Amino acid sequence: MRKIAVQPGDFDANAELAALSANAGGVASFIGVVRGDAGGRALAALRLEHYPGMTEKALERLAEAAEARWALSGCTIIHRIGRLTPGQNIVLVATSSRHRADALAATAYLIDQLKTSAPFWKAEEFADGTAHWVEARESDETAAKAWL
Amino acid sequence: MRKIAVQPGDFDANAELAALSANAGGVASFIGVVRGDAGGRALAALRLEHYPGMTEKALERLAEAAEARWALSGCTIIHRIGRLTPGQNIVLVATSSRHRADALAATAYLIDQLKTSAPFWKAEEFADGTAHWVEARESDETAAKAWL
Amino acid sequence: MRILYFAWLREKIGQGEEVFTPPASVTTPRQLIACLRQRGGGYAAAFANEALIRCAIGQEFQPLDAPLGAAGEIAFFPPVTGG
Amino acid sequence: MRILYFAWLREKIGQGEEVFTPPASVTTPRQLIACLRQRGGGYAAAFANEALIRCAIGQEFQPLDAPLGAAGEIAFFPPVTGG
Repeated sequence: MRKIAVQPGDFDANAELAALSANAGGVASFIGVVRGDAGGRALAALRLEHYPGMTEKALERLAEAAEARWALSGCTIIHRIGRLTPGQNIVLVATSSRHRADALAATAYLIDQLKTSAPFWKAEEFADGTAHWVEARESDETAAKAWL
Repeated sequence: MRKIAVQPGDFDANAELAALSANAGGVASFIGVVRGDAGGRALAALRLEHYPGMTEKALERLAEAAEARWALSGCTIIHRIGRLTPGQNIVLVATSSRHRADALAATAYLIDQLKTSAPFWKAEEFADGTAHWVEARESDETAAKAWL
Repeated sequence: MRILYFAWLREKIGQGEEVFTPPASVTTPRQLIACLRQRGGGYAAAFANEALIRCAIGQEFQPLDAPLGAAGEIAFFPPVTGG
Repeated sequence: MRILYFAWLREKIGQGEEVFTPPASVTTPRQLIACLRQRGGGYAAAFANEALIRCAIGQEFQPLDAPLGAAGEIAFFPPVTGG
Protein backbone atom coordinates (compact mmCIF):
# COMPACT_ATOMS: atom_id res chain seq x y z
CA MET A 1 0.00 0.00 0.00
CA ARG A 2 1.44 3.34 -1.02
CA LYS A 3 -0.05 6.80 -0.57
CA ILE A 4 1.57 10.01 -1.80
CA ALA A 5 -0.15 13.38 -1.44
CA VAL A 6 0.80 17.06 -1.79
CA GLN A 7 -1.99 19.22 -0.42
CA PRO A 8 -2.76 22.54 1.28
CA GLY A 9 -4.97 20.92 3.93
CA ASP A 10 -3.97 19.12 7.11
CA PHE A 11 -3.82 15.33 7.45
CA ASP A 12 -5.46 13.10 10.04
CA ALA A 13 -2.56 11.23 11.63
CA ASN A 14 -4.91 8.76 13.34
CA ALA A 15 -6.55 7.79 10.08
CA GLU A 16 -3.29 7.59 8.17
CA LEU A 17 -1.56 5.45 10.80
CA ALA A 18 -4.60 3.21 11.24
CA ALA A 19 -4.75 2.65 7.47
CA LEU A 20 -1.13 1.47 7.58
CA SER A 21 -1.55 -0.82 10.56
CA ALA A 22 -3.62 -3.50 8.83
CA ASN A 23 -1.61 -6.72 8.92
CA ALA A 24 1.55 -4.94 10.06
CA GLY A 25 3.43 -5.48 13.28
CA GLY A 26 4.34 -1.84 13.58
CA VAL A 27 3.90 1.60 12.15
CA ALA A 28 6.66 4.20 12.40
CA SER A 29 6.09 7.83 11.55
CA PHE A 30 7.63 11.25 11.49
CA ILE A 31 5.64 14.49 11.49
CA GLY A 32 7.40 17.75 10.72
CA VAL A 33 5.84 20.74 12.45
CA VAL A 34 6.21 24.53 11.98
CA ARG A 35 8.34 25.85 14.83
CA GLY A 36 7.58 29.06 16.66
CA ASP A 37 10.93 30.63 15.91
CA ALA A 38 13.78 30.60 13.43
CA GLY A 39 17.27 31.92 14.02
CA GLY A 40 16.13 33.32 17.35
CA ARG A 41 13.29 35.39 15.85
CA ALA A 42 9.57 34.81 16.31
CA LEU A 43 8.06 33.19 13.22
CA ALA A 44 4.64 34.21 11.93
CA ALA A 45 4.37 31.56 9.24
CA LEU A 46 6.10 29.34 6.72
CA ARG A 47 5.15 29.51 3.06
CA LEU A 48 5.72 26.27 1.18
CA GLU A 49 6.08 26.22 -2.58
CA HIS A 50 6.61 23.15 -4.76
CA TYR A 51 7.00 22.01 -8.37
CA PRO A 52 3.66 20.42 -9.27
CA GLY A 53 4.11 17.22 -11.21
CA MET A 54 7.76 16.78 -10.40
CA THR A 55 7.10 16.68 -6.66
CA GLU A 56 4.73 13.74 -6.89
CA LYS A 57 7.17 11.87 -9.14
CA ALA A 58 10.05 12.54 -6.75
CA LEU A 59 8.02 11.30 -3.75
CA GLU A 60 6.92 8.17 -5.64
CA ARG A 61 10.56 7.48 -6.44
CA LEU A 62 11.54 7.86 -2.77
CA ALA A 63 8.78 5.47 -1.72
CA GLU A 64 9.93 2.96 -4.35
CA ALA A 65 13.49 3.17 -3.08
CA ALA A 66 12.37 2.58 0.52
CA GLU A 67 10.17 -0.35 -0.52
CA ALA A 68 13.11 -1.88 -2.37
CA ARG A 69 15.42 -1.54 0.60
CA TRP A 70 13.15 -2.62 3.47
CA ALA A 71 10.30 -5.09 3.86
CA LEU A 72 7.42 -2.64 4.10
CA SER A 73 3.72 -3.40 4.01
CA GLY A 74 2.81 0.26 3.52
CA CYS A 75 4.28 3.69 2.92
CA THR A 76 2.56 7.08 3.23
CA ILE A 77 4.03 10.50 2.42
CA ILE A 78 1.85 13.61 2.77
CA HIS A 79 3.40 17.05 2.36
CA ARG A 80 1.48 20.27 2.81
CA ILE A 81 1.96 23.42 0.74
CA GLY A 82 0.84 27.02 1.15
CA ARG A 83 0.98 29.19 4.26
CA LEU A 84 1.37 27.31 7.55
CA THR A 85 1.53 28.84 11.02
CA PRO A 86 3.55 27.69 14.06
CA GLY A 87 2.35 24.39 15.48
CA GLN A 88 0.78 23.27 12.21
CA ASN A 89 1.85 20.04 10.52
CA ILE A 90 4.09 20.27 7.45
CA VAL A 91 4.80 16.68 6.51
CA LEU A 92 3.88 13.13 7.49
CA VAL A 93 6.10 10.19 6.60
CA ALA A 94 4.86 6.83 7.83
CA THR A 95 5.72 3.24 7.02
CA SER A 96 4.50 -0.11 8.27
CA SER A 97 6.24 -3.45 8.41
CA ARG A 98 6.04 -6.85 10.02
CA HIS A 99 9.15 -6.15 12.08
CA ARG A 100 9.75 -2.77 13.66
CA ALA A 101 13.32 -2.27 12.47
CA ASP A 102 12.19 -1.98 8.84
CA ALA A 103 9.57 0.67 9.53
CA LEU A 104 11.84 2.67 11.85
CA ALA A 105 14.72 2.73 9.37
CA ALA A 106 12.53 3.40 6.31
CA THR A 107 10.83 6.35 8.02
CA ALA A 108 14.15 7.96 8.93
CA TYR A 109 15.43 7.31 5.40
CA LEU A 110 12.37 8.86 3.76
CA ILE A 111 12.40 12.08 5.73
CA ASP A 112 16.17 12.45 5.25
CA GLN A 113 15.85 11.93 1.49
CA LEU A 114 12.75 14.07 1.15
CA LYS A 115 14.64 17.04 2.63
CA THR A 116 17.20 16.97 -0.18
CA SER A 117 15.47 15.44 -3.17
CA ALA A 118 11.86 16.59 -3.38
CA PRO A 119 11.24 20.00 -4.98
CA PHE A 120 9.80 21.99 -2.08
CA TRP A 121 10.97 25.44 -0.97
CA LYS A 122 10.20 27.19 2.30
CA ALA A 123 10.02 30.91 2.98
CA GLU A 124 9.93 32.19 6.57
CA GLU A 125 7.64 35.08 7.44
CA PHE A 126 8.64 36.80 10.65
CA ALA A 127 6.43 38.54 13.15
CA ASP A 128 7.95 41.90 12.10
CA GLY A 129 6.70 41.48 8.54
CA THR A 130 10.01 40.56 6.91
CA ALA A 131 10.35 37.30 5.01
CA HIS A 132 13.18 35.33 3.48
CA TRP A 133 13.75 32.06 1.69
CA VAL A 134 15.21 29.31 3.84
CA GLU A 135 18.67 28.17 2.76
CA ALA A 136 19.46 24.49 2.32
CA ARG A 137 21.40 23.09 5.27
CA GLU A 138 24.65 21.20 4.99
CA SER A 139 23.45 18.88 7.78
CA ASP A 140 20.52 17.77 5.61
CA GLU A 141 22.90 16.88 2.77
CA THR A 142 25.04 14.93 5.19
CA ALA A 143 22.05 13.05 6.63
CA ALA A 144 20.77 12.12 3.17
CA LYS A 145 24.18 10.91 2.00
CA ALA A 146 24.71 8.79 5.10
CA TRP A 147 22.21 6.29 3.64
CA LEU A 148 24.26 5.70 0.48
CA MET B 1 6.95 17.01 28.78
CA ARG B 2 6.77 13.35 29.67
CA LYS B 3 3.76 11.04 29.63
CA ILE B 4 3.84 7.40 30.70
CA ALA B 5 0.69 5.27 30.80
CA VAL B 6 -0.18 1.58 31.14
CA GLN B 7 -3.84 1.06 30.36
CA PRO B 8 -6.38 -1.42 28.95
CA GLY B 9 -7.96 1.16 26.64
CA ASP B 10 -6.78 2.40 23.27
CA PHE B 11 -4.91 5.66 22.76
CA ASP B 12 -5.69 8.51 20.38
CA ALA B 13 -2.57 8.85 18.24
CA ASN B 14 -3.71 12.22 16.84
CA ALA B 15 -4.12 13.73 20.28
CA GLU B 16 -0.87 12.26 21.60
CA LEU B 17 1.19 13.42 18.62
CA ALA B 18 -0.45 16.86 18.62
CA ALA B 19 0.33 17.25 22.33
CA LEU B 20 4.00 16.58 21.55
CA SER B 21 4.21 18.90 18.59
CA ALA B 22 3.98 22.18 20.53
CA ASN B 23 7.23 24.06 19.96
CA ALA B 24 8.94 21.03 18.40
CA GLY B 25 10.28 20.77 14.89
CA GLY B 26 9.28 17.15 14.59
CA VAL B 27 7.50 14.26 16.22
CA ALA B 28 8.62 10.68 15.62
CA SER B 29 6.54 7.73 16.71
CA PHE B 30 6.24 3.97 16.65
CA ILE B 31 2.99 2.09 17.13
CA GLY B 32 3.08 -1.65 17.75
CA VAL B 33 0.02 -3.46 16.42
CA VAL B 34 -1.37 -6.98 17.00
CA ARG B 35 -0.63 -9.05 13.89
CA GLY B 36 -3.12 -11.44 12.35
CA ASP B 37 -0.83 -14.44 12.60
CA ALA B 38 2.06 -15.85 14.59
CA GLY B 39 4.35 -18.64 13.46
CA GLY B 40 2.13 -19.20 10.42
CA ARG B 41 -1.05 -19.73 12.48
CA ALA B 42 -4.06 -17.43 12.64
CA LEU B 43 -4.07 -15.43 15.83
CA ALA B 44 -7.32 -14.76 17.73
CA ALA B 45 -5.83 -12.40 20.32
CA LEU B 46 -2.85 -11.39 22.41
CA ARG B 47 -3.15 -11.24 26.18
CA LEU B 48 -0.81 -8.73 27.79
CA GLU B 49 0.15 -9.01 31.44
CA HIS B 50 2.44 -6.66 33.37
CA TYR B 51 3.91 -5.99 36.80
CA PRO B 52 1.95 -3.04 38.18
CA GLY B 53 4.19 -0.53 39.89
CA MET B 54 7.40 -1.86 38.45
CA THR B 55 6.26 -1.28 34.86
CA GLU B 56 5.66 2.41 35.36
CA LYS B 57 9.03 2.80 37.09
CA ALA B 58 10.79 0.94 34.28
CA LEU B 59 9.13 3.11 31.61
CA GLU B 60 9.98 6.33 33.51
CA ARG B 61 13.57 5.16 33.66
CA LEU B 62 13.63 4.52 29.90
CA ALA B 63 12.21 7.97 29.22
CA GLU B 64 14.83 9.53 31.50
CA ALA B 65 17.59 7.69 29.66
CA ALA B 66 16.31 8.90 26.28
CA GLU B 67 15.96 12.47 27.55
CA ALA B 68 19.54 12.35 28.81
CA ARG B 69 20.87 11.07 25.50
CA TRP B 70 18.94 13.21 23.01
CA ALA B 71 17.60 16.78 23.02
CA LEU B 72 13.90 15.99 23.37
CA SER B 73 11.09 18.41 24.05
CA GLY B 74 8.65 15.60 24.82
CA CYS B 75 8.39 11.86 25.32
CA THR B 76 5.24 9.71 25.45
CA ILE B 77 5.01 5.97 26.14
CA ILE B 78 1.60 4.31 26.31
CA HIS B 79 1.37 0.51 26.61
CA ARG B 80 -1.89 -1.38 26.64
CA ILE B 81 -2.62 -4.46 28.73
CA GLY B 82 -5.36 -7.10 28.68
CA ARG B 83 -6.79 -8.92 25.69
CA LEU B 84 -6.12 -7.32 22.29
CA THR B 85 -7.28 -8.60 18.93
CA PRO B 86 -5.50 -8.41 15.55
CA GLY B 87 -5.21 -4.88 14.19
CA GLN B 88 -5.50 -3.30 17.63
CA ASN B 89 -2.77 -1.03 18.95
CA ILE B 90 -0.41 -2.42 21.62
CA VAL B 91 2.05 0.36 22.27
CA LEU B 92 2.80 3.94 21.30
CA VAL B 93 6.25 5.43 21.68
CA ALA B 94 6.58 9.03 20.53
CA THR B 95 9.16 11.74 21.03
CA SER B 96 9.49 15.31 19.86
CA SER B 97 12.56 17.44 19.30
CA ARG B 98 13.75 20.60 17.62
CA HIS B 99 15.75 18.59 15.08
CA ARG B 100 14.39 15.41 13.56
CA ALA B 101 17.43 13.20 14.15
CA ASP B 102 16.93 13.33 17.93
CA ALA B 103 13.28 12.28 17.80
CA LEU B 104 13.91 9.55 15.22
CA ALA B 105 16.77 8.02 17.19
CA ALA B 106 15.08 8.35 20.58
CA THR B 107 11.93 6.63 19.31
CA ALA B 108 13.88 3.67 17.94
CA TYR B 109 15.88 3.49 21.17
CA LEU B 110 12.78 3.52 23.37
CA ILE B 111 10.95 0.75 21.57
CA ASP B 112 14.11 -1.38 21.43
CA GLN B 113 14.71 -0.93 25.15
CA LEU B 114 11.06 -1.36 26.11
CA LYS B 115 11.05 -4.80 24.47
CA THR B 116 13.76 -6.07 26.81
CA SER B 117 13.49 -4.02 29.97
CA ALA B 118 9.87 -3.34 30.82
CA PRO B 119 7.98 -6.10 32.66
CA PHE B 120 5.30 -7.05 30.14
CA TRP B 121 4.47 -10.59 29.01
CA LYS B 122 2.44 -11.63 25.99
CA ALA B 123 0.40 -14.78 25.51
CA GLU B 124 -0.87 -15.72 22.05
CA GLU B 125 -4.39 -17.12 21.70
CA PHE B 126 -4.86 -18.99 18.45
CA ALA B 127 -8.02 -19.36 16.43
CA ASP B 128 -8.14 -23.08 17.36
CA GLY B 129 -8.42 -22.26 21.07
CA THR B 130 -4.86 -23.08 22.06
CA ALA B 131 -2.68 -20.48 23.75
CA HIS B 132 0.95 -20.13 24.69
CA TRP B 133 3.32 -17.60 26.21
CA VAL B 134 5.51 -15.80 23.71
CA GLU B 135 9.21 -16.51 24.15
CA ALA B 136 11.73 -13.67 24.29
CA ARG B 137 13.57 -13.21 21.00
CA GLU B 138 17.32 -13.10 20.65
CA SER B 139 16.91 -10.39 18.01
CA ASP B 140 15.28 -8.11 20.59
CA GLU B 141 18.24 -8.56 22.93
CA THR B 142 20.59 -7.78 20.10
CA ALA B 143 18.66 -4.65 19.10
CA ALA B 144 18.59 -3.36 22.69
CA LYS B 145 22.31 -3.98 23.22
CA ALA B 146 23.23 -2.23 19.97
CA TRP B 147 22.50 1.10 21.72
CA LEU B 148 25.10 0.53 24.46
CA MET C 1 8.39 -11.35 52.29
CA ARG C 2 5.91 -10.86 49.46
CA ILE C 3 6.61 -13.04 46.43
CA LEU C 4 4.99 -12.30 43.05
CA TYR C 5 4.77 -14.59 40.01
CA PHE C 6 3.99 -13.53 36.45
CA ALA C 7 3.08 -15.17 33.11
CA TRP C 8 3.63 -18.94 33.02
CA LEU C 9 5.22 -18.97 36.47
CA ARG C 10 1.95 -17.61 37.87
CA GLU C 11 -0.03 -20.20 35.90
CA LYS C 12 2.12 -23.17 36.94
CA ILE C 13 2.21 -22.10 40.59
CA GLY C 14 -1.50 -21.36 40.57
CA GLN C 15 -1.30 -17.96 42.23
CA GLY C 16 0.15 -14.55 41.45
CA GLU C 17 1.24 -13.62 44.92
CA GLU C 18 1.98 -15.03 48.34
CA VAL C 19 3.62 -14.10 51.61
CA PHE C 20 6.49 -16.37 52.60
CA THR C 21 9.23 -16.21 55.21
CA PRO C 22 12.25 -18.13 53.94
CA PRO C 23 14.83 -19.67 56.30
CA ALA C 24 17.61 -17.28 57.35
CA SER C 25 20.03 -19.31 55.20
CA VAL C 26 18.28 -18.02 52.02
CA THR C 27 20.15 -14.87 50.96
CA THR C 28 19.71 -14.78 47.15
CA PRO C 29 16.86 -15.29 44.67
CA ARG C 30 18.56 -18.48 43.45
CA GLN C 31 18.49 -19.91 46.96
CA LEU C 32 14.87 -18.82 47.32
CA ILE C 33 14.05 -20.66 44.08
CA ALA C 34 15.70 -23.84 45.45
CA CYS C 35 13.70 -23.47 48.62
CA LEU C 36 10.38 -22.96 46.77
CA ARG C 37 11.13 -25.83 44.35
CA GLN C 38 11.22 -28.24 47.29
CA ARG C 39 7.50 -27.68 47.75
CA GLY C 40 7.06 -29.81 44.61
CA GLY C 41 3.94 -29.66 42.42
CA GLY C 42 3.48 -26.38 40.59
CA TYR C 43 6.57 -24.91 42.21
CA ALA C 44 8.79 -27.71 40.94
CA ALA C 45 7.31 -27.30 37.46
CA ALA C 46 7.60 -23.49 37.47
CA PHE C 47 11.19 -23.48 38.67
CA ALA C 48 12.39 -26.55 36.74
CA ASN C 49 14.68 -24.54 34.45
CA GLU C 50 16.44 -21.63 36.15
CA ALA C 51 17.78 -20.39 32.80
CA LEU C 52 14.24 -19.24 31.97
CA ILE C 53 13.69 -17.36 35.25
CA ARG C 54 14.24 -13.65 35.77
CA CYS C 55 13.66 -11.74 38.98
CA ALA C 56 13.11 -8.30 40.42
CA ILE C 57 13.89 -7.29 43.98
CA GLY C 58 11.99 -4.25 45.21
CA GLN C 59 10.70 -3.78 41.63
CA GLU C 60 14.22 -3.61 40.12
CA PHE C 61 15.60 -6.26 37.78
CA GLN C 62 18.36 -8.19 39.57
CA PRO C 63 20.48 -11.23 38.76
CA LEU C 64 19.52 -14.46 40.56
CA ASP C 65 22.63 -14.19 42.71
CA ALA C 66 21.98 -10.63 43.93
CA PRO C 67 21.62 -10.21 47.72
CA LEU C 68 17.99 -10.35 48.88
CA GLY C 69 18.83 -7.96 51.72
CA ALA C 70 15.75 -6.76 53.52
CA ALA C 71 13.61 -6.91 50.37
CA GLY C 72 9.91 -6.71 51.13
CA GLU C 73 8.92 -7.71 47.58
CA ILE C 74 10.50 -10.15 45.16
CA ALA C 75 9.06 -11.21 41.81
CA PHE C 76 9.84 -14.16 39.53
CA PHE C 77 8.92 -14.18 35.85
CA PRO C 78 10.08 -15.27 32.39
CA PRO C 79 12.10 -12.93 30.13
CA VAL C 80 9.89 -9.99 29.19
CA THR C 81 8.07 -9.84 25.84
CA GLY C 82 6.23 -6.53 25.72
CA GLY C 83 6.08 -3.87 23.05
CA MET D 1 10.81 25.32 -24.59
CA ARG D 2 8.89 25.94 -21.36
CA ILE D 3 11.05 27.38 -18.57
CA LEU D 4 9.87 27.33 -14.95
CA TYR D 5 11.28 29.32 -12.02
CA PHE D 6 10.70 28.60 -8.33
CA ALA D 7 11.24 30.32 -4.96
CA TRP D 8 13.53 33.38 -5.11
CA LEU D 9 14.34 32.79 -8.78
CA ARG D 10 10.65 33.21 -9.54
CA GLU D 11 10.49 36.34 -7.38
CA LYS D 12 13.58 37.97 -8.88
CA ILE D 13 12.55 37.16 -12.44
CA GLY D 14 9.01 38.26 -11.76
CA GLN D 15 7.27 35.27 -13.31
CA GLY D 16 7.02 31.54 -12.66
CA GLU D 17 6.93 30.35 -16.22
CA GLU D 18 7.68 31.42 -19.77
CA VAL D 19 8.12 29.97 -23.22
CA PHE D 20 11.51 30.65 -24.78
CA THR D 21 13.36 29.32 -27.79
CA PRO D 22 17.10 29.52 -27.14
CA PRO D 23 19.65 29.76 -29.96
CA ALA D 24 20.76 26.39 -31.36
CA SER D 25 24.17 26.93 -29.72
CA VAL D 26 22.57 26.46 -26.25
CA THR D 27 22.87 22.75 -25.39
CA THR D 28 23.07 22.71 -21.57
CA PRO D 29 21.26 24.39 -18.67
CA ARG D 30 24.46 26.33 -17.86
CA GLN D 31 24.49 27.77 -21.38
CA LEU D 32 20.78 28.57 -21.10
CA ILE D 33 21.50 30.43 -17.83
CA ALA D 34 24.20 32.51 -19.58
CA CYS D 35 21.78 33.29 -22.37
CA LEU D 36 18.98 34.32 -19.95
CA ARG D 37 21.39 36.36 -17.81
CA GLN D 38 22.14 38.58 -20.82
CA ARG D 39 18.59 39.88 -20.60
CA GLY D 40 19.75 41.81 -17.52
CA GLY D 41 17.35 43.07 -14.83
CA GLY D 42 15.68 40.34 -12.81
CA TYR D 43 17.37 37.64 -14.89
CA ALA D 44 20.84 38.99 -14.13
CA ALA D 45 19.95 39.15 -10.42
CA ALA D 46 18.39 35.68 -10.34
CA PHE D 47 21.28 34.01 -12.13
CA ALA D 48 24.10 36.07 -10.55
CA ASN D 49 25.49 33.10 -8.61
CA GLU D 50 25.35 29.78 -10.45
CA ALA D 51 26.47 27.91 -7.34
CA LEU D 52 23.01 28.52 -5.89
CA ILE D 53 21.10 27.31 -8.95
CA ARG D 54 19.73 23.81 -9.40
CA CYS D 55 17.77 22.54 -12.37
CA ALA D 56 15.42 19.84 -13.57
CA ILE D 57 15.02 18.76 -17.18
CA GLY D 58 11.73 17.03 -17.93
CA GLN D 59 11.00 17.05 -14.17
CA GLU D 60 14.20 15.18 -13.27
CA PHE D 61 17.06 16.75 -11.31
CA GLN D 62 20.04 17.21 -13.63
CA PRO D 63 23.46 18.84 -13.31
CA LEU D 64 23.86 22.22 -15.03
CA ASP D 65 26.07 20.59 -17.66
CA ALA D 66 23.63 17.84 -18.63
CA PRO D 67 22.47 17.83 -22.27
CA LEU D 68 19.22 19.70 -22.79
CA GLY D 69 18.34 17.35 -25.65
CA ALA D 70 14.80 17.86 -26.85
CA ALA D 71 13.52 18.84 -23.40
CA GLY D 72 10.12 20.47 -23.51
CA GLU D 73 10.32 21.65 -19.90
CA ILE D 74 13.26 22.93 -17.89
CA ALA D 75 13.08 24.38 -14.38
CA PHE D 76 15.54 26.50 -12.39
CA PHE D 77 15.36 26.79 -8.61
CA PRO D 78 17.47 27.04 -5.43
CA PRO D 79 18.47 23.93 -3.45
CA VAL D 80 15.32 22.34 -2.03
CA THR D 81 14.24 22.93 1.58
CA GLY D 82 11.08 20.89 2.15
CA GLY D 83 10.14 18.52 4.92
